[in-house]
Amino acid sequence: MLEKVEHRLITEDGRRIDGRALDEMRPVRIEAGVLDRSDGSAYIEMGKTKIYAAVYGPKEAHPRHLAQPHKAILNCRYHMAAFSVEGRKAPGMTRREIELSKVIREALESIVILEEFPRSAIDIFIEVIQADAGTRTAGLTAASLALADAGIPILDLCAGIAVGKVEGRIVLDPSEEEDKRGEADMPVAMAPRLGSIVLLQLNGRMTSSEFTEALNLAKKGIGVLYELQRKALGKKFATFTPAGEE
Amino acid sequence: MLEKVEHRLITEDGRRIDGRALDEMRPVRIEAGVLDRSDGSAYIEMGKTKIYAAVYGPKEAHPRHLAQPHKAILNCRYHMAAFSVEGRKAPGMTRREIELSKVIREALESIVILEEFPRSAIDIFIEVIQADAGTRTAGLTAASLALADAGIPILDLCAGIAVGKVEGRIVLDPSEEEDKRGEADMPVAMAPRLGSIVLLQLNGRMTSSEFTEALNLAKKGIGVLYELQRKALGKKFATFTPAGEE
Amino acid sequence: MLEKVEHRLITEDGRRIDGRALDEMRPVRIEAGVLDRSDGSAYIEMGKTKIYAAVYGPKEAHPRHLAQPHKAILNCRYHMAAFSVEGRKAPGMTRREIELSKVIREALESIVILEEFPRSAIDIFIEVIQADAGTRTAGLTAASLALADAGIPILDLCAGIAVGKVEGRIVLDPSEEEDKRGEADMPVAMAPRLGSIVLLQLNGRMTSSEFTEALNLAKKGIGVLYELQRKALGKKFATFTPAGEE
Amino acid sequence: MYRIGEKPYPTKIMRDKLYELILRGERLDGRGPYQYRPLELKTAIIEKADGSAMVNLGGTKIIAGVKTALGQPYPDTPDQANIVVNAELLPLASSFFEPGPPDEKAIELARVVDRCIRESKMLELEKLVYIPGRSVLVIYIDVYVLDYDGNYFDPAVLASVAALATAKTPLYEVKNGEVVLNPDIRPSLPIRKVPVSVTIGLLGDKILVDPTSLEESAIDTSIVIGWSDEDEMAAIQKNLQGLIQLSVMDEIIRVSREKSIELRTKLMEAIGRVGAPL
Amino acid sequence: MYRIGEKPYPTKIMRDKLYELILRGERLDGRGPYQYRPLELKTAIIEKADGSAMVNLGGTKIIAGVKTALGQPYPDTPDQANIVVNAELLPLASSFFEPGPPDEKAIELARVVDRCIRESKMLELEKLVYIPGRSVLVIYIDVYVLDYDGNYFDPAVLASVAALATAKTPLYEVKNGEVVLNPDIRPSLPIRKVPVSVTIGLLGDKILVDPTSLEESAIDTSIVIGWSDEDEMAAIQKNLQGLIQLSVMDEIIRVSREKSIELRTKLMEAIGRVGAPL
Amino acid sequence: MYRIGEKPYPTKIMRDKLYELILRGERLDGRGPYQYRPLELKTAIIEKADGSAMVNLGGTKIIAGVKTALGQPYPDTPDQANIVVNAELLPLASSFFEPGPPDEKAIELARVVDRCIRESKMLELEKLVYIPGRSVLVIYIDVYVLDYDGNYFDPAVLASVAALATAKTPLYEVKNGEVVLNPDIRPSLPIRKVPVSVTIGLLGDKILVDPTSLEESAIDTSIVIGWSDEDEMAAIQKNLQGLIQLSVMDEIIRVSREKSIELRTKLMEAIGRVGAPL
Repeated sequence: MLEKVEHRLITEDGRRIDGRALDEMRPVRIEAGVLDRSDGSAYIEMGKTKIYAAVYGPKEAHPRHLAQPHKAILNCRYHMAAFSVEGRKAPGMTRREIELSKVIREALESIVILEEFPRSAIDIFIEVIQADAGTRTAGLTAASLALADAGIPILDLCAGIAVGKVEGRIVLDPSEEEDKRGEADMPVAMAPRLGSIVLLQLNGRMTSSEFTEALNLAKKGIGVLYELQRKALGKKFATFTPAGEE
Repeated sequence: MLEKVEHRLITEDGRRIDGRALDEMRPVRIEAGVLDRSDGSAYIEMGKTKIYAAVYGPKEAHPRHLAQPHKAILNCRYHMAAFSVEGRKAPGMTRREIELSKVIREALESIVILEEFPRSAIDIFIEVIQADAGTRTAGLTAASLALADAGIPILDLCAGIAVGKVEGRIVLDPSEEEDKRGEADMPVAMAPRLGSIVLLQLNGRMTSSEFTEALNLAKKGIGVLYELQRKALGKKFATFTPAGEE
Repeated sequence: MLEKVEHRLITEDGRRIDGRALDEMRPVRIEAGVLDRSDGSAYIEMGKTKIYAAVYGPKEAHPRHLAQPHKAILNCRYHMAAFSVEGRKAPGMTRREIELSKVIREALESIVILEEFPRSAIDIFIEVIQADAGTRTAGLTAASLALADAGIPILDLCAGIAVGKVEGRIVLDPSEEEDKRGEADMPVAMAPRLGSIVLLQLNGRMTSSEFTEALNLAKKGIGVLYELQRKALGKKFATFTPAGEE
Repeated sequence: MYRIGEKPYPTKIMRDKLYELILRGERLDGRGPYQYRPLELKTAIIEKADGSAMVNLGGTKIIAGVKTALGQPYPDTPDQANIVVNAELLPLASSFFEPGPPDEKAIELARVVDRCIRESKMLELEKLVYIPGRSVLVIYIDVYVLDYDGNYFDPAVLASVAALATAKTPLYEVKNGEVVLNPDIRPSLPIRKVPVSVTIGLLGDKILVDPTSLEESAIDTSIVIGWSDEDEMAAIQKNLQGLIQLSVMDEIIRVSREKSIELRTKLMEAIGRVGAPL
Repeated sequence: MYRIGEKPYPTKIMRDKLYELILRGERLDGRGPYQYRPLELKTAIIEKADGSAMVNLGGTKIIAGVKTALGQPYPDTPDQANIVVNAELLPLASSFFEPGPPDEKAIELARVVDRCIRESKMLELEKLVYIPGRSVLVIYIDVYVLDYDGNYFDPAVLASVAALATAKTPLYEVKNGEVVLNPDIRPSLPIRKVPVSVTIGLLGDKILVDPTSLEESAIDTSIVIGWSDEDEMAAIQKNLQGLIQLSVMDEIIRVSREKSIELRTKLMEAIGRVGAPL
Repeated sequence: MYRIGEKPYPTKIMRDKLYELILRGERLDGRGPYQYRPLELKTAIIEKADGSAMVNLGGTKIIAGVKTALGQPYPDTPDQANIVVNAELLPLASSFFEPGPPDEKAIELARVVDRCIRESKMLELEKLVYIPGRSVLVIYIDVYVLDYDGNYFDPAVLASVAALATAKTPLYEVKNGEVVLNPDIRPSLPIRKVPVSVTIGLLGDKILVDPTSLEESAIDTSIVIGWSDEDEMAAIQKNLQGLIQLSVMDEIIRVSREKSIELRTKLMEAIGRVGAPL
C-alpha cells in the first residue's frame, strides 16, 4: 500500500484546487424544454455534473387506489446512469438513489399546488448522466424548472446547492474531491420568494455558528441559480460563468 | 479440522444438558396486549426464544380481487430479526420463513371463524426477535393469543410445542442443541377443546410407536401452554416455571 | 490450457457430423392434447430437443387494466427447465428467455384472430425440458399447435425451424455443435398458407445471397413441419424420420 | 403475503357429496378410500441430466431432474455433500398456478421433498466428500409439475427418488490435493434408503388416500407422511387449513405405512431394483 | 415510485387544533412544545447478539441489535471497519407499514441512523482493522420498529448507539498473517462519541419536539438533527414535505442542541456510563 | 408476463392514411419512404466514461457510455474479452416507458445491440486478453433512451458503436504473472468493423425506413437488420407482431443494405474516421 501524501484543498491565499474562491460556485448552464416527449423538461450542468429532468402530468393516478380525492400525488425518481460515476454503477436503484428520490420529491411537494389536480399524478424523472458532486441539488433545480416548463402551478421555483466544510472553512458548491475529503457536506434547497427551506441535509460535523454561515452562503448561491432558472424559462437557457473565467 | 468429541445429550439418570427431565418444558412467559397500535398482540418467551405477535383486522381485503365473498382471508407472516440467530440472517424472507408462514397460517385458519367477516382480511405478524428452538410453535401460540386479544371470534385457542427424539428418547420442547444433534424434531399444535391437531410436522426419523409417545407428550405440554394463554388473556400475562427452578 | 484440435463439421462429401445431409432436418415427433388441465396443448421432439406447450384461455384479462376493449391480449412465457441444458440453468427467467418469450408471442399474435375475444386474455406456456438447438422455433411450432388444439381461431398454423451457416455452407436445422461453432444461426417461422414470415432472427454473418438460400431452405423444412402439425391435429401425433433412418 | 394461487373455496355441497360416498367406501372416480390412482414412472428421459424421471399419477404429471456439480459444503456439515431441491408449479399445469418465482406452495413442496430425501438418509452424503470442509458434490434436484390433478407431493417424491436412484454422475477424484474429474466412469449415487411419501386427505374422521384436485377442494384437510422404509417415518407435513381429530392419527399412520410399502414396491420395479440390495 | 405506505392526508382541522394549542404552549397529550415523551431504555436483551437495546419512547418501541463478522473493507476506506445499518418498519408496528423489502421510509431511517453514527465518528473504526485493505470488522446494526406512535428517528438512534456502546464483540488477532479468533475475551467496541438525534416538528414558525403519530399527520414538516456531542452536529435530515421558514432555523438548532444534551444524559445513565470517560 | 408498456392499439384509420400516402411515395413528416430523419452524433460527452456518444435521430435521443474493467472471461470463451450491454428505456423518454428494471423491450434492445457488435466481430476481443481463461477486459456498454420518437434500435447501435470507436481505455499489462495498470497510456479499442443497423417498417408490401413513434403505432410490423459492412449482415430481428410477406424480403434486404452504407458513412464522419483504415 502506497503512502498517500494528500495535497491541501485550500491554498494559503484562500483559493481552492480548481482556482475558485471559497464562496464561488462552478460554471452553470440551465436549459428548459430540452426533451420533446415530456410535458416539461430541463437540463443542467454544474461543472461536470450533467442532469436531465422531465415532467409527465398531471395525468390519471395509477394504480387507482393511490389516487387522492383532494389533490394530486407527486412521484419522483432520481436515477444515475451506470457510466455517470467513477467505476460503473450497477443498474437498478441503490439505497442512496431511493433516499434522494424521497427528499427531492418532498422538496417539490412543498412548492407544487397539488390541490389543483385531485385524483391525478405528476411524475418527475431526474436522470444524472454525469455525477461530479452536488447532483441532488442540481437535480432538484432542474426538476423545479421542468415543472414550470410543464406549466404546472407552483408557489415558487426552488433551487438548491451544496455547501461544505473543508479544512475548517465553509465553501460553496464543493467539488467531488472537496466532498470526499472535507469535513461536511450540506445540500440545501430553498424557495427564495417564500423565504423557506425545502430540502436540507447534513453529512458531517458542523457547529451551530458554522451552520449559520453555511446556510447564508447557500442562500447566496441559490439566489444566483434562481435567477438563471427564471431566465431559462423565458429564453429557454441561461448560463453562469464564475468571474475569474469571464 | 479439530476432532470433535461430542458430549452426551442425556445423562444416565435421564436428565438433559440443561437439567430438565425428558418431559419437562423450558420456562415460559406469555403476555397479551403488548403492542398498542395493533388490534391484538402477544409476547412469548420459551427459554431464550422471544417472539412478538400482532393482529390487524378484520379490515377491508386489499387488493380487492383477493377478497372472498363469504369469508375473511387470513394473512400471516412469520419473520425472524437479523440478529435473532447465530451469525446474522440476511434481511428478506428465506424459504424456511415462507414455509413456516404457510403452516402457521393454515393452523390459524382452522380456528378462526372466517365466515363472520366476508370480504375482509385479518393480518397476523409474528416477529422472532430471538430464536432458540421451537419458534414456529411458540409463534403460533402467541399469534393465537393475539387473535383472542383482538377479540376475533375463534373456535378455540391453539397452542404448540415441539417434541424431539434425542439419543433414542422422546423429549419435550427440545433445546437448540437437542434439535440439531437429535434424531427427530416434531412441532405439534393443537386446539385442545376441539381435540384436534392444527399443525404437525416431522423432521427426522421415528417409528409409529415413537410417534404415538411423542404426540402424547406434546399434548401434555400443550395443555400447560393452553392454561397459560387463558390466564394471560385475563390478567395480561402468565408464566410457567419448571418444578426444579421454583 | 489444452490445444483444441477441432474436427470438421462437414465432411468432404457434404455430410454433417450426425450423418445428415445439409438440407435434412432431425427426426421430429409432434403430438397434440398431451396435458389434460390446459385448454390446448402439444409436445414436440426435434432430435433431443423436447418441449411442452399449453394454452389457457380465452379468459378474463387480469389485472383488468391490461384488458383491451376490442381484442384479446396474448401472453407468452418461454421457459427452460433447470436441467434442460449442459450445466444447470439457475431458476428464474434469463434475459434470453424474456427476449424469446417476446418474439414468440409476437409471432403468435400475427396468426391468432384476437379481435374475436375482446377484453380477454390467452396465455401460452412453453416449457423446454431438454434444449438441444432450435428450441425457440420448436417451441413456437408446438405453441401454434396447442392454440389449434384449444380451438382458438387462427389464420393459419405456423411452424418454425432454424437454418445455419456452417463452414461456409447453409444447413437446415443446425445441431447444438453446429450452432455453437458455425458462422450463423437464423431461426425462421412462417405461416405457410399466408406466404408470410412470423418470426425471423439472425445471429451471425451472412451475405444477401446466402440469406436468400437460407430462407428457401427454411421454407422447405417448415413445409414438412406444417404437414406434421396438421396430421397431429387429426390423430393427435405425427412423426418425421429422416430418409436415412427409415 | 405468500398466498398466490389460492385454492378455490371448498363448496359445502361437494364436501357433503364426498362424505356420503366415503361412508359407503366409494369415491367420485370409482376408487376405494385407500386406493391410489394408476402410477406410471419412466426414468432417463433427459439425456442432459445426470438422472431424470417422469411420473404420472392419474392426471398429475411431474418431471424431476438431477444435476451435480462440485461445490463447497455448508459450514455446519463440512463432511457431507449438499442437496439442493427446487420445485416449480408450472403455469402449464393448472389455471391455479401462476408464472413467477416459486410461491409458498412450491417452496413447501420443495422443502417436503428435501426432507423426505435428507431425513430418510437416502443418500450416503458422507461418501461424496472430496476435501472435507472445502470440496463436495452438490446435488441439484429440480422438480416441475407439468399437469396437475391433485397430490403433487407423492409423485414429486417418487420422481425425485427415481431420478436420484438411477442417476449416473461424474466421478471426481483427489489428485495432489486437487479435485479432478475422471472422465472414464459415471458411477451411481450411493443409496441407502428408498423413501416414499403418502398423502392422505381427511373428511371428518374419514381417510381418503391420494386426493384428486376436485377432492382437494372439498376435503377438510390433508397430511403428507414420508417413510424411509417399512418402519420409520422421515417427514410429516400437515398441509391445507383444517383440523385433524386426534383420534384419527393412529389410523392415518397405519394406512400411510401400508400404502408406502405398496408405492415403494412399484418404485423399485420401475427403477429395476426389485429385490436388489441397496 | 417508492412511496409505499404513505402517511394519511394531514387534515386541516387537526392542524388548526394543534396550532391553537401550541400557541398556548400546549399539546394534545399534555406535553409542552419542547418536551420529550417518557423514555425507557434496556440493553442486552438479545443474548445471541453482540449488543442489543430496546427503547420505548412514549408509544414507539424500537429494538436494535449489533452483530459483527470478519469481512473486507470498502475499496475507498481500506483502513476502516465497515458499518452496515439496516432498518425495517415492521408491519407489526402500524397499519401504515407493509410487509416486504424496506421501502423509502425504512431506507431513509437506516441512512439517517448510519449518518449519525458514522459522521459523528462514534466508533474508532480504524482500530478494528486487522489487515489493511483485506480484513476488517464488519459491524451490522439492525433496527426494527415494533410499535409506532411517531418519531422513529430518535429512538432508533438511541437503541443503535446503546447497542453499540454496550456490545461485547469477538476479539480477532493477526497471527502469522492470518486473522484468528481469540475465544477468551469479548472486548467492548472503541467508542469516541455518543451521538443522539432530535426530531422537531414544525407548525408554521412553531416548534414541537418529538411528534406523535397523530401530530405527524398534521404538522407542516419536520427535521431531524443528529448531534455528535454538545457542540457539533453530525447529521441533518429535513423529512416530510413542507416548508421550513428560514427565520426559524436558529431556534430549531438551539432547541435541538438543548434536547440532545438531555437525551444523551439519559442514554449515558441507561448504559451505565454516567460520568465515565469514553 | 413481460409486456409492460405495451404500444397503443394501431388504429385502422391511421394505418389507412399512412398506406395511402406511401402509395404516393409520401409520409406524414414529408420524408420519402426510404429516407432517414436528420441524424446528429456527438462523442466524448461524458468525461467519466471511457467512451460516450449522444445520438439524435429526429426526435429520438439516445446516449451510450462505455466503461471497462478487469474481469474473468466466460468459461466458453476463455480467450476473448467480455462485452456486457445494458439498455434502459427511461421513463423520461416517453409516457409509454415505466420506471423499474428493464422490461422485455429494453432487454430486446440490449440484445440486438449486443448482437450487432458481437456478431459483426466489430472488436478484436482476442487482443484484450491478459491471461487466457483468467483475466480479460470487460467492456460495459450502457444505453439510455432519453427521448423517444420511434426507432430506438438504429440510434442505439450508432451511439454504442461511436462510443466504442472513440473510447480511450486503461492499458493493462502482464508483469510477473500479475495484471497491472499502465497509467501512462489510454489506447483506443482494436476495431475491425463498423456495424450499423437499419430499421424498416412494413405496411403490407410497402417499405418505410426509420419509422416514427406515430408510424410505429400504425404499421403492420417491422424488422431490424444489422450490417457488419457493405456485404454482410450480422443480425436480424423481426420485432412487433404482424406478418412479413415473403415476397418483400428481397426488397427489404436490398434497401437495408443501401441505407446501412449511408448511415456508416455519416457515422465515420462523425467519429473522424473518414477514409481511415480501421
